[in-house]
Amino acid sequence: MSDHHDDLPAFCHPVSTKLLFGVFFGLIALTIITVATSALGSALGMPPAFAFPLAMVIATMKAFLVCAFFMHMWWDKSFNVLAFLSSLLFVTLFIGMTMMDTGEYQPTIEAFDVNNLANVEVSE
Amino acid sequence: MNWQLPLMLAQTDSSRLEELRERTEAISMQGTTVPDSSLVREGTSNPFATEYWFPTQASSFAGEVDFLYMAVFWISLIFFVAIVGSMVYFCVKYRRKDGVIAPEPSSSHNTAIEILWSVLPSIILVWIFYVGAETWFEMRIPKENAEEIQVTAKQFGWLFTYEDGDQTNELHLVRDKPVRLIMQSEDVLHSFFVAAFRQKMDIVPGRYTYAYFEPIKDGVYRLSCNEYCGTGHSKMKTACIVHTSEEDRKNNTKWIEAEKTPFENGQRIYQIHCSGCHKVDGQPATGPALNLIWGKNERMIDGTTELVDEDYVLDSIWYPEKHIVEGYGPVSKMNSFKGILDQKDVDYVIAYLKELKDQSGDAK
Amino acid sequence: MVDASTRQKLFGTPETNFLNCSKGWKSWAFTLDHKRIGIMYLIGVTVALFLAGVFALVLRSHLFTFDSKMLSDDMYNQMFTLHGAVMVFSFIIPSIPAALGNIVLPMMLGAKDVAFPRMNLASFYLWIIGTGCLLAAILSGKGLDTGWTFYTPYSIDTNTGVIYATFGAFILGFSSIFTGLNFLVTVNTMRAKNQGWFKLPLFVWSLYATAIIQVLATPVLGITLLMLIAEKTLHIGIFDPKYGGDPVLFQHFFWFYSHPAVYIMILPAMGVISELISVYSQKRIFGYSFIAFSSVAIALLGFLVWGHHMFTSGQSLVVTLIFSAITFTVAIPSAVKVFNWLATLYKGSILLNTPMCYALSFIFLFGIGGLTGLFLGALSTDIHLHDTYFVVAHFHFVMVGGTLTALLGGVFHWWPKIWGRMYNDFLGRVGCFLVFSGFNLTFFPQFVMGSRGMPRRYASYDPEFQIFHQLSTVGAFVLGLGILLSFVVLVYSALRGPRCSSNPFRAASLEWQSSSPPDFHNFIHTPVLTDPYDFESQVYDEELDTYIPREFANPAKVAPRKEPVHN
Amino acid sequence: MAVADSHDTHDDHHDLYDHGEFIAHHFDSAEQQFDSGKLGIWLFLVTEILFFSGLFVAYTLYRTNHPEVFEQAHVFLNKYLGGLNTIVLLFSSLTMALGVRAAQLGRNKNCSIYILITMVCATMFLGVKAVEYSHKWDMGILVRSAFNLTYTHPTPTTEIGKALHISDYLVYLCVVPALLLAGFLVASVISKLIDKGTLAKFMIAMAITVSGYFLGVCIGIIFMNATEGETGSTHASVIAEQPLMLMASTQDDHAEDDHDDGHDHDDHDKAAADSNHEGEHADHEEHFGAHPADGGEASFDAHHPDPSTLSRDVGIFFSIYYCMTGLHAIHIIAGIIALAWLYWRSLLGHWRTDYFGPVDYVGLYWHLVDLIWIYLFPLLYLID
Repeated sequence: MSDHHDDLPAFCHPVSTKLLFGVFFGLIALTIITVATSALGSALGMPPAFAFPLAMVIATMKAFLVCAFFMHMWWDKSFNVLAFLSSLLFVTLFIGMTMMDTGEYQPTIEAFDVNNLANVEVSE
Repeated sequence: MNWQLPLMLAQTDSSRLEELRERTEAISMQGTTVPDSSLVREGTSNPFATEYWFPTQASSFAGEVDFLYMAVFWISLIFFVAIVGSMVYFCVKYRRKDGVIAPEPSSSHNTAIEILWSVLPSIILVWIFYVGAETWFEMRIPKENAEEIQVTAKQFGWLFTYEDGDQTNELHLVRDKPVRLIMQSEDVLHSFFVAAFRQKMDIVPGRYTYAYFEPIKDGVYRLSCNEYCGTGHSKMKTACIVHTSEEDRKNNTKWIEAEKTPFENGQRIYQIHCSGCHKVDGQPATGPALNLIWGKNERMIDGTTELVDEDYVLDSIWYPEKHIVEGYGPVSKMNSFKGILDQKDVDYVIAYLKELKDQSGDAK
Repeated sequence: MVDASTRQKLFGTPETNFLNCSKGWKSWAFTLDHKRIGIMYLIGVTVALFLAGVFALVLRSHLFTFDSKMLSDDMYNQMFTLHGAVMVFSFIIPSIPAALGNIVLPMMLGAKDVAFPRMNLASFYLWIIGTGCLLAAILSGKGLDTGWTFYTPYSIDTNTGVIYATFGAFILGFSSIFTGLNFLVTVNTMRAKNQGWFKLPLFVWSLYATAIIQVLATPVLGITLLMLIAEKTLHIGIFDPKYGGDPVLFQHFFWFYSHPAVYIMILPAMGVISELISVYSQKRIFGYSFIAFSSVAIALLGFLVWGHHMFTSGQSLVVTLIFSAITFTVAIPSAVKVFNWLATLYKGSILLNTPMCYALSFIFLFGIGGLTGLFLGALSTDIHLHDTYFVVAHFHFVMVGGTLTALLGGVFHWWPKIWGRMYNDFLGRVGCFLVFSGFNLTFFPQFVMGSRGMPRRYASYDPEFQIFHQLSTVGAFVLGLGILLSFVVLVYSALRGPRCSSNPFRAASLEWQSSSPPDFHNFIHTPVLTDPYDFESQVYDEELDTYIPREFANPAKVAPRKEPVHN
Repeated sequence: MAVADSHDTHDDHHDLYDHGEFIAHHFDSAEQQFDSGKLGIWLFLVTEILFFSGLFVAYTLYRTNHPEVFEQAHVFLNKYLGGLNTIVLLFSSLTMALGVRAAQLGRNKNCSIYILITMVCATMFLGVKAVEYSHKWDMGILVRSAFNLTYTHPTPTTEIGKALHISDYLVYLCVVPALLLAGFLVASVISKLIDKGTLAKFMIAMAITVSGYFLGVCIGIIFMNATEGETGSTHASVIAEQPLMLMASTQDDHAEDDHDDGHDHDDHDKAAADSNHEGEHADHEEHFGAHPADGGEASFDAHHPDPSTLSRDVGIFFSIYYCMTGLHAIHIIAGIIALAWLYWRSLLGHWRTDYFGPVDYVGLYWHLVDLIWIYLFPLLYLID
């Protein structure tokens, strides 16, 4: 999709204006959709459980557009893409393990809160 | 009256431990049961364990922990001797002579041997993991009939509350009676650690943590805080006393309970609630020393002076923000004891303070 | 074949080199030359080592008797905190990568400099600022008493200079990221022509693996410390239980960085040892690809095991079990490395000079450090040993026995390259012996104490432990003496040592193809790409009294049996 | 000299033109230099993602463990303002991409125009953010320790605030940009006078950039008033959505107490911290959830028997909100500085078809900032 200019060096890939504007309008459309579903979703009968996954799917689509075309990932060296995507893997690992752990011991915090609030009432 | 003995409870030093050991031994001898030599149960006895290397095995799983420790120790030793032995042997045999570089031709790659020395240790590692995890489940998952003891840790002391509502700052247990500690912290992280039980668990503010064990050997053991908690971390030690029977436990804690003069009640409250921050030897700690303050005019941080009388003591215990003594500001580090100590308790404390003042005065 | 005068020009001791090509403090302070930045880093980490070493000696002296009154409890807590914080953040993490790596890595690739020289200099200045902030905690008069781990909620409650110190560590984190990022890019884009990944010296592989950790893990430390500062100043309620936060969460954040950071400390050391063992055995390293990939494997597995610092912290059972299982997998690549080093020694031509002595002590000490890790990885034994002196001994065996000996070995190995002068090998070996024996004396008794249940970070202890503490204290002073002696030997040789040739050890990696000291642009000629472990490619040149690549040698004069004795 | 390390070290890079060469001494070719820089910036973006990851972890955990709190809290966030800001940032990303394209083709003039538009969008974003922040501070929506919801806008006390009928906090937030604007205008006049044409151009562009902030503030106020009613009134439209908030219609002016400084909550926090977190606590809790909610709140009650825990956790949501958006705003500011440097170099006509690296690298950074916002927007504003 990049322009072909014979006089450009090999590492220079200008992206056509048409494509950039196309991506931009795509992004705007997705933003409007996500705000609209959030504001009107329940009115239109969308189950509330869908709202969050839908918002995340739309965000990921937007992120893909930005990465692939604005950030030239589509044409970039695969090593760079790999490096960037690997960071997401480590973030997932970080979130996953801590979430698993805190989820497990959450009852001990809730029990503590309940007892301590009860104590406060007794003392006052 | 010998009031000095219980005074040492707050920060149990070694002589205190010895004293307790003698005392409990004496009680055991008089008591119903004689220490039983068959206490170390079948399957937990450990041929490698030595008293030199480890503290006493006083909990049901201590033997298993030590077994794994010694097993790993021997495995490591074999590997270590093999590694260092061959290293030294090669260094002697193949050392460069007269500066002439002459390595003998030999292969620099062998996939078979690489795989071999990756897989063999892996098998041993899986075994170690398995044995470790098995014992650990025993250590972490309590039996249903376990006695529940509430543990409150704070800078820098312990408070144990038993099922019958009694409170001590030494942990009293009964042999062969499984215990589940329900632990909470009033301030920062602490950690419950009794080496003889091989059990350890952090105490995290804002939630409960639990520790479980079954003492199988009577005696007096060191209980220490194992997670760094501030200035007095190394002083946050107390005794864990395992009695041979429930009766013994009652008898043994009673010698504190029996003499119930207001002074002694006050002293006991001091031990449990105040001794972490206030000393009675005239030395300032987190808070001012308490032995000479009664009837004194104390300077406050705002420059005023306050007479230490009944009102002052009550205010200081219930509303610590009200009077802040010079040198301990800018804000009070003390939590309010309103709701924990009632008017009567405060009276006991006052009796204790008065007596302390007299005692110290006499000494001088 | 090249004529004698050209050889002289290429491999002899040059008139101008990177040390004397420009003069004045500005030529150092604003230099973009990786070698000069490396030397400044070396000086910097040495200062940090001495400072933290003094803290260590003070606290060991305090522990000489069980009821010592030498330090107050508060002072003791501040001493071990500063010892830990300065050692970890200012010394060990930058030591091998930023000091030795900076000097050697671009030369090993045949490059003129690292990819981003300005960033390299910025990294050094960030190191200075960060260390300054750490020490500002002392100068502020409040000290720092949280332990180097800054565990909440104590770090929020305490009145000491936590904000200075955390800000310092935050800055030091960026210094480390800059170094790592620079190395990753340099290795990727600046290798010599036709220098494939498997033609790289193993030190480069280990630095590459280290850099992966630095780039991926250190930012998490950054955000953790920022959140801690926010917690302390604004009370945002994420880590502070008083406001509904979760202290265990802080530990997750902290160890997500700090466990991989342990491998930032040890991986480069392993790289150095791979170089030393093969050069001083004059034998191709055994199992090159296994050592190379084990570095990367350790780096990646290192991200999966942080929870083993939290077995008793209130972490949930299932997560604890998973972390313990993964922890054991890290043992495999480490063991593979040790076995490969031994196999390299087999039938080698082993020269027992100072760097090699350090390499051999590394194997001994790292062996103990690694094997004692098994006790701590296994769940049941860890519950007993957690946060006792056993742990203290374990990580000192890895970090000091491992990293410090490797650093010293590496410094002795590349010292003639850096300064063009040779050190006194006998005194060097005496220093090594003192370091080795002092180290063992210091830390071995701590294993016994830990097994008997002596908790760490205790300002006073039970009398039964006194004998072990006394041995330990004596050992610490012997260790200190050994380091001091090595320091004197090195400094003296840099100033007054006899001139040495460009490649006295018959090493085959590219950095030895430069003159000693190297030219400002590293190489006067484009280096001839050789296999870094093909020692036969280096032949002895009588006129220059050094080894040079076969391509440059005079075929008539190659006399493999008449070689120099450097002892 | 090195040009590749574009915005990691903000040194003066233009000295390479003094040497008359594009390629730093240690690189062999323009391509090697470009590839190094590109890999470098990608790795830098990796560190940025992991840097932000800490906050995402905190967000995810608190959201998973207290889902109802997040649902209660988000109504204080205006999704239309958030949406507006999203569009502004996306547009800036477009102009940045166009700027990169112009640089790649060596069209320095076009490039400078695109970069200028990007910078104006960036400051506009900050302007809208300032309106949002000041609005929340007015209502006492602060970080956990200082959280003290009042639902009301206090009457402005500053002269400008009274005149324009805007929040005091907003006035404070405009002080620095106003000073900058004045400074740049003066600088442009001076540089014009001493005949530094390019410098004057640069200063004018900077002044335009800073005015973008005020444009953002204006648009933000208009949006805010359109969606939530006039400033100074209670927020009926918002509150109506939540039965819980109808309960707690405490009308006291607690928020006026800390009017001293919009940026600095230290006093308040210290007070909270110092009183051993007891007394102050109770105060806060009274405002928010001391009255148990009636009807429709059954599910909430099941989770938290006592509503006083709710207040605490709503505070944590806003702690996370301020951390995330604050750190993002800092990245925007850093981006503006980097863009200003690019603008200066575009004016000097540095970009050529074989040398456009810095624009590309800063562009990548700018898109990453956009990318993070793309996720922050639904996570913080669109949770129901």
